[in-house]
Amino acid sequence: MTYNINEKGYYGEFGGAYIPEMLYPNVEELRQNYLKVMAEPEFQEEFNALLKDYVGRPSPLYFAKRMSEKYNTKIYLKREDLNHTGAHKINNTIGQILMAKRLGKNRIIAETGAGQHGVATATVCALMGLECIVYMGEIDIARQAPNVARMKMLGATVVPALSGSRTLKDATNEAIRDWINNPVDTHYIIGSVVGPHPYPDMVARFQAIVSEEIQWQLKEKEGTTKPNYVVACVGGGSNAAGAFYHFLDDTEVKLIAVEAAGKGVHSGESAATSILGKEGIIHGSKTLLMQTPDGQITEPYSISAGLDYPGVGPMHAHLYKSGRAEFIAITDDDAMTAGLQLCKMEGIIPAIESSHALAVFEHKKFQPEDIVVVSLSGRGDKDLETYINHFKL
Amino acid sequence: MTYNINEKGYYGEFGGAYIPEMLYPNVEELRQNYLKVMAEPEFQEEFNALLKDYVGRPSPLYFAKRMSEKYNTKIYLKREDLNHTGAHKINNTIGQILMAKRLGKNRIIAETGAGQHGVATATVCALMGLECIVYMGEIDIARQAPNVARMKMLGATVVPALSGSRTLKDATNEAIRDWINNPVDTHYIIGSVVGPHPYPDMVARFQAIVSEEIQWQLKEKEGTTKPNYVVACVGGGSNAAGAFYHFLDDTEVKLIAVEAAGKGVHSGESAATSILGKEGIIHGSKTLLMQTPDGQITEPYSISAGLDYPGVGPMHAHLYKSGRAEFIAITDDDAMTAGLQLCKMEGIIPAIESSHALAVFEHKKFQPEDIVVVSLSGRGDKDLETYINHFKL
Amino acid sequence: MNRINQKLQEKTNEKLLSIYFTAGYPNLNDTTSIIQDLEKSGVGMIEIGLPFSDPLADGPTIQASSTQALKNGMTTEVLFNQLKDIRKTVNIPLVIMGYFNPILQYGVEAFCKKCQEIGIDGLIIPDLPVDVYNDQYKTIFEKYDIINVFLITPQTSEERIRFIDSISKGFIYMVSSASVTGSSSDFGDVQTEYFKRIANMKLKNPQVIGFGISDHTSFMQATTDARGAIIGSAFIKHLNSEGTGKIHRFIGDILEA
Amino acid sequence: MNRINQKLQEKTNEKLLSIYFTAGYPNLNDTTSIIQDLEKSGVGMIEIGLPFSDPLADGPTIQASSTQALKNGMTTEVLFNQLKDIRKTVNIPLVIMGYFNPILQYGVEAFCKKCQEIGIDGLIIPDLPVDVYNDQYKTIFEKYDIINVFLITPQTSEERIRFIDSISKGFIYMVSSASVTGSSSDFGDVQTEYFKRIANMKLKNPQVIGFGISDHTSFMQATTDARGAIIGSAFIKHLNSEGTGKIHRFIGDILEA
Ligand SMILES: Cc1ncc(COP(=O)(O)O)c(C=O)c1O
Ligand SMILES: Cc1ncc(COP(=O)(O)O)c(C=O)c1O
Repeated sequence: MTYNINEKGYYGEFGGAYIPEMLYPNVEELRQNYLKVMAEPEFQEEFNALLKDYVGRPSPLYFAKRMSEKYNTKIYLKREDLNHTGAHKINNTIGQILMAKRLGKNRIIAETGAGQHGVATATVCALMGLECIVYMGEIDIARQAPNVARMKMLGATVVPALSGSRTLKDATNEAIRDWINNPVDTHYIIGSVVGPHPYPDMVARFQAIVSEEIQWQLKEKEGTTKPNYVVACVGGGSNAAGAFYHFLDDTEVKLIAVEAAGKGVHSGESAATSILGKEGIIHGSKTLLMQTPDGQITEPYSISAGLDYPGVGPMHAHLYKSGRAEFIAITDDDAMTAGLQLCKMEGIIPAIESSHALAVFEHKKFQPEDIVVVSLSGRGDKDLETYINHFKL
Repeated sequence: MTYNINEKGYYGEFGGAYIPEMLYPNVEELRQNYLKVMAEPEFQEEFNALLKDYVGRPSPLYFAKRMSEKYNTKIYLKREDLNHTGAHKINNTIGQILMAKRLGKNRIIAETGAGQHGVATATVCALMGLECIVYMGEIDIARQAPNVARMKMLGATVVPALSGSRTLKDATNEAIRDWINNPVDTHYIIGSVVGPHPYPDMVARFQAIVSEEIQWQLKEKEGTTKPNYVVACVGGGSNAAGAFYHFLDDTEVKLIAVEAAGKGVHSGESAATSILGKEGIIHGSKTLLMQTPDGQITEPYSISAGLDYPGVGPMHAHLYKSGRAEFIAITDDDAMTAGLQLCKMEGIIPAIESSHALAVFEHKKFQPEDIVVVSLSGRGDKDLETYINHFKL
Repeated sequence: MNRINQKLQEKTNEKLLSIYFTAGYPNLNDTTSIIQDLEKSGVGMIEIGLPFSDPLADGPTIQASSTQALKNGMTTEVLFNQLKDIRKTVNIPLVIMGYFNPILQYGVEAFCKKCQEIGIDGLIIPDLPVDVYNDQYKTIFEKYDIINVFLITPQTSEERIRFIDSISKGFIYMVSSASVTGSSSDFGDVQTEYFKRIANMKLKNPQVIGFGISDHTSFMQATTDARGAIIGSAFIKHLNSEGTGKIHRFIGDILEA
Repeated sequence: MNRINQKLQEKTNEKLLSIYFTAGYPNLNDTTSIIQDLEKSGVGMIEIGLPFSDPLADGPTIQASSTQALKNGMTTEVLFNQLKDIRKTVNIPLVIMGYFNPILQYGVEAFCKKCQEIGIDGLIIPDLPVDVYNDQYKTIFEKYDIINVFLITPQTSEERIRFIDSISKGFIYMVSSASVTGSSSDFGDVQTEYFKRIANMKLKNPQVIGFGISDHTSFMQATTDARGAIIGSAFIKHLNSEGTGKIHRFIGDILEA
C-alpha cells in the first residue's frame, strides 16, 4: 500500500484530470512526457545544478535552540525561506521551466496567491528569456504588493483576476482560461500540487528534494534519517508534499498538515479545506473542497494569501481521508503570534503561510526526545505590512 | 609585502584607532581579545555552524550564462543575496554577536544605512536574546522602509539620526555617542570595515569566508582557485573586503572596487570617496574621506543608502593609494540600469548597492577567457520602491 | 427517440440555431419564458446553463451572468423546479450545460433521473472528460436516455475525433477555435479550414459549432459545413442591453439577417 | 611658563571655572567678545570650540551649536583671524577644543605654530589618542609650547591614569561620567566616589572635571576634590535662551549661587 499516486493519476479516490477538451492536448502531452523527461540524465543534471547554484540548495536544516528549549522538544526548521526568491515555490518553477523548454513552449503563464509562485515563475522566465504572464487576484495584488513589484522588475505581466473572491482560486480560473485560449505555445506552470493529473505528481516530485535533504541532514545531525514529526502548512499543499514526500509510506514518521482557520474554522471566514470540505472537483482535480451543498465553490478566507484557497491537492485529500496525516487548523491570530515569536526568538521573519505551521507548538504537546521538523516554507518580507498592522508595531 | 593589516592596526598609512578616551576601554578590550577569541576552536565551531545552518552558507557561486554571453566573458556571481536576511552583512553580525557574548556584553548597538546591517544585527540579537538598538538616518528610514519594518518585527529599537545629512555617517555618530554613554555593558556591532582598529580587521576576517568559498567553488567549476577579476561595490567596504580577502596578496587576481558616483563624480552629489576623498579621520580611523579643505566632512549622496557614506575603510584607502585595486565610480542611473538588467536576464533582483558592481560590464571590457567574479552583496527587496519609481514600472 | 436525434435527423436544409443562456439570468424566474420565447422565435435547440461559481471554460460575459444568476438564488433544485412543466409548452431539444461539481454534488444518477423526468435530452459538461464518462457514468446516462455531448477543438487529433464520434450519440460540439466562450466573432482562414477538415471526415454524428458566433454572418459561416451552430455570449449580451423583451428580434436577425 | 601652568599653580582656595563655547556661535563674530566677557565675569580658563561637522563626543546642544557655527561661516582660518589680537585684551589661559580632522587638514605643525603666535596655551583633541600623540605629535606640540590635554573617565584603569599623568603637562581633564557632553547634572554616589578615588591617587597634574556640570551645585560638587570644573552645554544653552548679553549673570550664578 502506498500513499503516493497510482498509475491512473489518483491518490486513493482523489486526483484525475477533470479538464475541458480544450485542455486535453496540453495536459496529455505533459502526462505522456513528464516522467520520461524527468528521468533524463541531462534534465536531472540541469535541474540539480540550478537548484544548487541558482536557488542555493541544500536549504539548511536549522536546529531552533531557543524554540526547542521553550517547547521542550527538538525543533528543526527546514529553511526554504533561504531559497532564491524566498520560498519553496522555486523548486517547482525551476523544474517546470526546464520541462516547458523541452516541450518547446515559449510562453509561460501562472497563477499566484501570495505572489511567491508568481515571483518564482517570473524569475525562471527571466532566466530562460521566456514571456511570462501571471494571474493574481485583485485582493492579493493589494496585500502582497512587494511581490507584485518584484514580478514587474523581472519583466512579467501581472494580470488582475477580478471575479469571485478575487484571490487564488480566481487567479487559477483566469490562468486556465488563458491556457484554453493559447493551447499550442503556452505552458501553464501551476504553483502547487493541485490541478489535473499530472500536475500534482509532477509538482510533488520537484518539491521532493525537500524531504530528500531532510533525510541526510537529519542523519548528519541526529544519526537518523527519520524525524518523529514533519509539520507543514497547506494551501494547495506543495511545501507539505515536498516535506512529506520521502516519508509518505514510512508511518513511523508522523505527518502534520496545518490549514488556515482564518477567523475560526466555523466562523464562515476560513480556509480549513479538509475539515470543512467535501469531495468534488476544483481546477481539474477530484479532491476535497469547500463548497455549498449545491456544489458552488465557497469563497475562502485567510489572512495569508497563500493559504486562501478553497481546495487542497489530491495527495492531501487522501492523507486526510486515510488518516495518514493529522490535520490541524490554525487561526489568523494564532499564526501571527507564532510568526512574531519566531522573529523574536530565532531572528527569522517567516511568511504568514509558514507561521501557521509554526503555531503547531501551541496546539500540540511533543515529547522531549521527539524530533519535529517544520517546513519553513517562505520568508516574511512580503508580509511585513500585514504583520506591522496586525501588531500595531 | 602585504596589503593586509599590520600589527599596529594599519593598512599602509591608513587605519589606527582615533577614538576619544571614553571609548578606550571598550576598544582596547576588543583589540586585546578579538584574535584570541576568533582562534578558539569553540568559537570557530559555533561561528561555522551558524553560517551553515542559520545563514545558509556556502552561498552559491553562480555562473551567469546570459550575462556572460552578452558581455563575452565568464561572469560568476557570488550570491550573498541568498544569505539569511539578504546580504553579506550577516556574516559579520554572527561573528560579532558571538564575540560580544564572550566579552560578557548584553546590550547591542549598531548603525545602519541600507538597513541590511541593522536587520542583520537585530536578527542575531533576537537569536541570542539580547537587547538591540539600531541608529539609522532619517532619510534612510524613509527610503529603506521594508528594513525598518523588519527590525521592528525582530524586536529592535530603531532610533532616527536627525543630524547632518541624516544618513549613514550620522547614524554612525549617534551609535558612537551611545557607546560613549554605555561603556560597560554595550557592544557596538559596526557594520563595515570602518571605525577604529580592530574593527576593520575583525569585520574583514568575518567576511573573509566569501573569498574562501570563491576559491574552492571556482576550483570545482573552473579548475583554478584564481579568478582574473573580483569586483565588489564599496560603501564602507565590507563586502569588498570579504570578496578580496584571500586574494589581497596575490596580484595575479585583479581587484575592482566600485564606488557610487551618485549624479556624477563631480556633480557635488556623489559618494565616490576614493576619487574625491583626501586623507583624514572619520569614525576613529585614518582613511580617505570626502571633506572640505577645512576638514569638515562632506555630506555624500547616492541613490543607494548603503553606499551613501563619505568615507571608506582603511583597507580600501590603502588598496586605492597603492594601486592594488582599480577604483571605478558608477552613477545612480548606470547602477539602476545594471540592476534592472540582472532582473531581466538572470531573474535576480539585486540590492542597488550590488547593482553598482554589476555596472562594471558597461564600463570595462573583459576578455572572453577572463573569469570575473562579482560580489552580489545583497538582494533588492528593500529597494523595490526605488527601482519601481526610477523606471516608472 | 431522443429529441436531439429527432431534431438533427430531420431532412431539411435549414441550419440549426442553438441558443445558450444562463438559467436564472437576468432574473431568477426568467428561465421558462426565455425558453418559450426562443422556441417561438425559431430556435432549434436550447442549452440551459446551470450557473457555476467557477466556470473556467467561459469568458467574461457568461461568467458575469452566472455570478448574477447565483446571486439571484439559482440552484440545481430551483432550476429543476422551474423546468418541471416545461414539456407542456416546449418541444425542441433541451440540453443542460453545467460544470461537473454541482452535478456531482446532486448525484450523477439523481441528476440524470431528474433530467429524464423533466424532459431534458442531453448534458454538456465541459469538465467531465471522455474517459471518466466512459468508465464511470456512461451506463447511468444511457439508463435515463440522457445524451452526453462531447467537445472537439481545432487541436483535437483525428484519432481522438474518430474515437469521440464513436462514443457520441447526439451531436459533436465543435469548439470553433482555441478559446473560452465569447471571443471574437470573425472566422478566418484557419477556422474555415478546420470546419472543412472536420466536414470531410464524414463523421457519423452531426456537428454543431459553438464559441465565437454572434451574428448572421458568423452563423452562416459556421453552418456552411456543419449542421448547426450555438450562440451563447452574444445572446447574453443582448439580454444585458435589451432585456428579455426583444428575443424575437435577436433571433430573427441571426437567422435572416 | 605656559599660562595654563601659571593659572593652575596659583596658590589659592578658589576653584577654577573653565567655560567651553563654540567659536562662531551664536554669530560668526561673537568669538572675541564672548572670551572677553567670560574673563571679566571671573572665569579662570576658556575652551574655544573649533566647530566640526561630526562631533561624536558631543551631545545635542554642542552639536547644534557647531552646525550653526559652520553655517555662520566658521573655519579654522576665520577663527585664527578672529583671535589674532586676543592677547591684547585677555590674560587667562585659552585652550582650543577641536576634533582631529580639521587640525590634520590644517597641518598639525602649522596649527601649533599658529596657536603659539596667537597665544593659545593648549589643545583638547578628543579623538587624538594618547599613543598617537606620543608617537607622532609630542615633539611638535612641545616645540611650540602647546599643552595637549588628555582625558580620563570613570572607566580608565589606574595604570592608565598614572601613565596619562606622567605624560600630561597642564591638567587632566576628568570626564565626570560615561557620557557625551550635555548629560544630566546631578552627581550621584558613583561620581563622587570616582572623584574621591582620583583625588586619592595624588596625581602630579591638577584635575579639572568636565561633562555634566550646569549650575552652582554641580560646580561645587565637582570641585570638592578637583582643582576646577568645565561647563559647556549649560553655557551654550544660556546663550541659546539669553543671547550674549547676560554672560556675567550666568557666571555669577555658577560661582556664587
Ligand atoms: C511561503 C508559502 N508557503 C506556503 C504556501 C502555500 O502553498 P503550498 O500549500 O502549495 O505550499 C505559499 C503559497 O503561496 C507560500 O508562498
Ligand atoms: C547589499 C549591500 N551591499 C553593500 C553595502 C555596502 O556596505 P559594504 O561596503 O560594507 O559592503 C551594503 C550596506 O548596507 C549593502 O546593504
